Amino acid sequence: GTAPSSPGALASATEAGPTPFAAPSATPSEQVAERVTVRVAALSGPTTIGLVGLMREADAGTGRQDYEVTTYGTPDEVVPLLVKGEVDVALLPANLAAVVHQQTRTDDGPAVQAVAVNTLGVLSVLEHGTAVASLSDLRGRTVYSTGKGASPQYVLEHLLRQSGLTPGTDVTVEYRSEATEVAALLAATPGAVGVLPQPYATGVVAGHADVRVAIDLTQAWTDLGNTSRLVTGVTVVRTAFAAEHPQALADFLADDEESVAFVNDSPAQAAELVVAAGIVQAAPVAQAAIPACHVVHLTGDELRPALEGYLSVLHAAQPKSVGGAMPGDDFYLDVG
Amino acid sequence: MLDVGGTGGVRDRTGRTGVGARPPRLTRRVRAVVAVGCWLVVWQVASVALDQPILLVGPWEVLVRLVELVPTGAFWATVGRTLADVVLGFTAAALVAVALAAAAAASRWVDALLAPLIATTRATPVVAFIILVLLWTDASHLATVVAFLMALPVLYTNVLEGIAHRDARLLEMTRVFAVPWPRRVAAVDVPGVLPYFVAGCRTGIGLAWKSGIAAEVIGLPVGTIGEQMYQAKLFLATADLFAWTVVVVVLAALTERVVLALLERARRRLAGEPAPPLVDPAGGAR
Amino acid sequence: MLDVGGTGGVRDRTGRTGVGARPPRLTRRVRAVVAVGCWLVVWQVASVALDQPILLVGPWEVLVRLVELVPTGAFWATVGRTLADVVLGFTAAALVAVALAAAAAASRWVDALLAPLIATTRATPVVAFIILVLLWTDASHLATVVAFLMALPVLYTNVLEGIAHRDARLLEMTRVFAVPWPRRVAAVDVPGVLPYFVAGCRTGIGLAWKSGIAAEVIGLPVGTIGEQMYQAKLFLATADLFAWTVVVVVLAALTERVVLALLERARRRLAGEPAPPLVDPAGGAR
Amino acid sequence: MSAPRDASARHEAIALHDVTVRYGAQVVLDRVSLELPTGTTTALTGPNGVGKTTTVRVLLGLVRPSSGRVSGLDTCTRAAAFQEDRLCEHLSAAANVRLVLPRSAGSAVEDGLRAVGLDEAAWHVRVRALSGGQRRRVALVRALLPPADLVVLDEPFVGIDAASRDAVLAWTRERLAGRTALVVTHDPAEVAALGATLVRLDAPRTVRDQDVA
Amino acid sequence: MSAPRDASARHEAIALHDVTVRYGAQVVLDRVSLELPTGTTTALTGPNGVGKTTTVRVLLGLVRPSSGRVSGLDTCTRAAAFQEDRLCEHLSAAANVRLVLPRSAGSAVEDGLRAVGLDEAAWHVRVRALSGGQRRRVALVRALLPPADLVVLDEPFVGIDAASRDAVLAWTRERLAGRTALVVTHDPAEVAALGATLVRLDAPRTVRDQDVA
Ligand SMILES: Nc1ncnc2c1ncn2[C@@H]1O[C@H](COP(=O)(O)OP(=O)(O)OP(=O)(O)O)[C@@H](O)[C@H]1O
Ligand SMILES: Nc1ncnc2c1ncn2[C@@H]1O[C@H](COP(=O)(O)OP(=O)(O)OP(=O)(O)O)[C@@H](O)[C@H]1O
Ligand SMILES: [Mg+2]
Ligand SMILES: [Mg+2]
Repeated sequence: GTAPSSPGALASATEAGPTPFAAPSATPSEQVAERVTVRVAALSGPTTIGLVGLMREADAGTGRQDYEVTTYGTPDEVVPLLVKGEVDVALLPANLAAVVHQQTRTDDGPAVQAVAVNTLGVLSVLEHGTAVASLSDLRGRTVYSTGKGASPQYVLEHLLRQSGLTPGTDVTVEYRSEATEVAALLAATPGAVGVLPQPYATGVVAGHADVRVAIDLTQAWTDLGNTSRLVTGVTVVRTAFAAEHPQALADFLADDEESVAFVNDSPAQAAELVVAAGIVQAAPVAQAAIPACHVVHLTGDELRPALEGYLSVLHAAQPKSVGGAMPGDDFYLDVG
Repeated sequence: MLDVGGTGGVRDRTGRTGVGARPPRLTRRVRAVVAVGCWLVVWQVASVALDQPILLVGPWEVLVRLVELVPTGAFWATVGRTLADVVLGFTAAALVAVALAAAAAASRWVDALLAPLIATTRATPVVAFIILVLLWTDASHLATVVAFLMALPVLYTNVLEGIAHRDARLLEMTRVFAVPWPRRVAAVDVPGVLPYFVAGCRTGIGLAWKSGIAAEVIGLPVGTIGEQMYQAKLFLATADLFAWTVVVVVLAALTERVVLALLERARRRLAGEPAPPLVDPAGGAR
Repeated sequence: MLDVGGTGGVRDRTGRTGVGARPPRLTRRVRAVVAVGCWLVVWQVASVALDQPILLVGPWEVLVRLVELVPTGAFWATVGRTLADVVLGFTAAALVAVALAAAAAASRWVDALLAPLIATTRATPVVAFIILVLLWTDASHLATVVAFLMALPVLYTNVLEGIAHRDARLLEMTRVFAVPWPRRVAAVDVPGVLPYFVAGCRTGIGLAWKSGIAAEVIGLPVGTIGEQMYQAKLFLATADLFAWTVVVVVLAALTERVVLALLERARRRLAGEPAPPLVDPAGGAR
Repeated sequence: MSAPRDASARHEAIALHDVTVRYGAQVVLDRVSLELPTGTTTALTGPNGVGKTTTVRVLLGLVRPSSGRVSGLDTCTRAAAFQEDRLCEHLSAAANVRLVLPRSAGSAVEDGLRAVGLDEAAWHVRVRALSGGQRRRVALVRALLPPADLVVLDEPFVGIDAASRDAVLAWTRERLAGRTALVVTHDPAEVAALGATLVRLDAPRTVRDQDVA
Repeated sequence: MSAPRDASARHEAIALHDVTVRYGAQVVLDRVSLELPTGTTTALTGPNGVGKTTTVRVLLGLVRPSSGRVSGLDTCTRAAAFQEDRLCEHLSAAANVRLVLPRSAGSAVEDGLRAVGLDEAAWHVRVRALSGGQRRRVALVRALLPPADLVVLDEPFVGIDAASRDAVLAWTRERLAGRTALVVTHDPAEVAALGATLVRLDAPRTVRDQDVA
């Protein structure tokens, strides 16, 4: 699944408009320091959207450091690379980051740590109709969802409970194995309510005028008074790499921050890069999905408060989903 | 001087030896145990060498997990649930495959009609049709349906090939004597097709398990092996994953043994064979 | 009066008929076209009846998509990439399976050592070992490796069963005459094993395609059919999904035809057979 | 054809009229005519490869002539001893014979096997374990027991030992009495012992367009 | 054993000494002794099922006796015509014979096939398409051409037509001249034609503990 962003894609993207980045004004001391190649593993999907600006920089060689960004189809590929030390930075689902951290830490300390939240929630409640405006409106209804036995279930049930609904009695959640099934139900059944992740949600809404996004669960999470955020993607770094190349890591995070800003500010331009990176096939869909994916860059002080509460929700639902126990202090790496 | 045969009698798959063969010094059973032992050692060495328990745990850890798992009632309930689904799917596939292959052999039209269907079933990735399957069944029967769909083309193809390679001379004989078809099936067709069917069953049972579990990993019906493996995978609980894999392999091997024993029994009954089989100096040709 | 045979000659899988048979009024080709037509009609009717284009699109929409896809260079590049991976995986599986089965037939120890390995490969769900495979190869070769691992046990099992069912009488004959083994293989082993191998290839090719694509859907190597199907699925582009499925089924059928034609050719060469095969009144027994 | 459909009516005589059989370019039977007089035994002889077995196959409905006519076979039931035994290897001698008999056969099978001198111990052994001559006897019993309208025996006494040959021949003659039968043989003594009419099949004017390479 | 290991030395005579062969409970050969005088042809006869083919199988190394001793077979090369032909059905007559000959055989194959009276057109046809007698001839040629120390023929002339039998017998005698051979036959005329020493195998005192049901 190696998919380095192609030079061709870069050319078309640069033609599309002037880059919002100023060429990095390197200080003399930085010029002397050798450039480090940061090997970054990303997953083909929403969590990589925020990285497309950085990927373009990497291809053009205009980043603060050299980045070798590769997108993979499955975490199965990323985990071995991470533990073998063949990638330095990886963008993983939040709970998997905690699991990998837990499983690889030894008495000498952690091997993998979280440095940033890169994507907030990607789940939305969709409705074929106009009756639902908040989670409490779901009382007495049937909600179709995917993600049984995984984060989507735990998140949805947590939010329903916070809204005063007991799943199973006040509201029926029917889990389907395939997002396509939920999409088809929504499209075909007036009054149907379903929970879908991006980019399915965008796809259904785009294709069916009667289906609309009723609730953005990321928003609902915050609105229900959770101090944490609903998190999907976390950026992790190998502790050894962070210790060896603190500057390179800091530079990567800085470039990532700019990249996230670029994606959120210029979704039209970013959409083309998203298509070029092979994450989404059509630019219009990509453009519509970008805001819904809540691409962010939360580091330092913001990291732990955003992430820990979310992980504790998962932990309460299924301890194993975060590696058996809540990750401790050494999970969060604050690189100032 | 007595060793006129040199290399001993031709031997057959069942380990029976011809009259001319030396009696095997080590029994099959001992060899099987030693072989499994060898692989366990290889596994242990590999896991120690890799030293990444997230990716590869050793047999000892797996055994520890198994010892924890096996005595629980939940374990047996889970095993029973998945076993029932897979066996049902395979059995249905075997029956349907034999019926369809017989129909295809009897009529060119049926053959022509089935050919594209089987070719499609054989090659279509599960991702492509899983949604259609879920239309007609719910996720809790997904394993049965998928196991059925995987085993069907294997068994169909083998049975059809077996039918094509029946003894043409004996078929002519039954035609001349106008032997009623049920007798012909018992005397000529079944013995000719059986080895192909056996090969198909060996493969088909493995595939039924493999794909049945894969379907459970997709559909996550409660209390199934697939659900356990999905969880283990999702949470990188590698020891659990391997423990359940061992369980699946053992169950598949047991299912295979039972099915083959039943087939052997059916064969014997058809042949009206005496309980201890005659020693067969021609060897091999069962 | 001439119709002494009644039901006509025994016919074999290749559609050749014995001397006693009526000449087939419709050729195989016509029947195949009609059969495919029938299924297209069924498909069309089902898609209209269901009227859920997200789940099931009709053949017409798929044809439209195919007509758009097929003339593009990207289509052929994608097809070429996946074809190469799958064919490589299958070919490797065929070679390794024959070699291992021959070794297992020659030595009980090899047999015993391979048995647990093959049983494991046969039944282990891909989910369980994918992470190990990805340890050694990257995802761009995942399709090849998975196709190999799926086809291997099928071919191994069939070849081994074929070896066990070689003509024991002819084997004795070669032993008496001390026929050198390469000649014996050509004269006795290959003809005996070939039908089993053919059945194994039919199944194995389908499985190699099916599982190769499934692996691509997991690993998403750029520019492959699996990636296209993943995308189609992700964006609910059902017409695309079906179009690619049709492509896979057609490719699998073509691969199968080529492989079987090559095998038939090899068989003829071994038999030193004349180009147009002799009409065979015994029918069937190739 | 004008063969009477009425089963109780006399069968039209079984006969080949100007039958030609080709395998590819090779003409095996070239306008062969042969009548099997109803109720009698005909013996067919001739050099190897002349087409005796092919004639048998035509009579058994296993080969359709390229040209010519076969009469009398429409409603006729058949039984045969094939040149190569064609026994079900995994079945016992008794089971092989029973396979072609109606369920009501009773002790006929045992009587038949005894009549050809097959040792009782061999009755219930898989025929694969029998000797060549024992197998031949089973094939013969199978051919002679069913109440078929036409019995065809292709070299039935081959491999049967000299000592018991006479007894087997006598039983065969007894079983064939009054029935229409064709026996292929190379041995004039057998023709005489069966009281058969001898017919000799001569080399056809084979046309070989080209030899298969 | 005291058989001389030196290959150039004269072979110890091929012989069975008190050989017993059992299939399960059934004793097929009961302390049979048989010597094949070196350089001569021995004919073996006896009723069906008495164990002639079993004796052949012992000599060919295909069956190991339950007790008794076989001598003279240590370094001996063998050739045989089996009772059931055992030809490779999909190969031509010529290819079947060539299978057992060294590459240097040259025109020997053609000469042999011609000698047994096999029509040239049949040489390159798959043996499956040959008639019974033609197949038997191919099996005979295959047994007689290789330069084997021991030649064993199990009812080799069965099914060969009366007209060519004498020629085939003569050629067989010529090929066996000076070699050690065993020919199983039911026909005293063949024994004479081959100039063979006749040995009769008699019914063994078979011990049947219990009949197989
Ligand atoms: N399947 C076939 N394809 C081509 N030629 C065949 C086939 N079967 C038989 N023949 C040829 O037909 C001829 C007659 O064969 P047939 O078996 O009828 O002879 P036959 O008279 O019975 O001889 P035999 O006395 O040796 O049994 C032979 O030359 C044989 O090669
Ligand atoms: N595989 C076997 N299993 C059990 N019994 C066998 C087996 N093969 C042969 N026999 C028995 O051994 C006896 C001798 O058989 P064999 O073939 O040696 O006889 P034979 O003298 O060659 O007879 P024929 O003249 O009929 O060829 C027979 O009673 C036969 O049933
Ligand atoms: Mg004949
Ligand atoms: Mg014999």
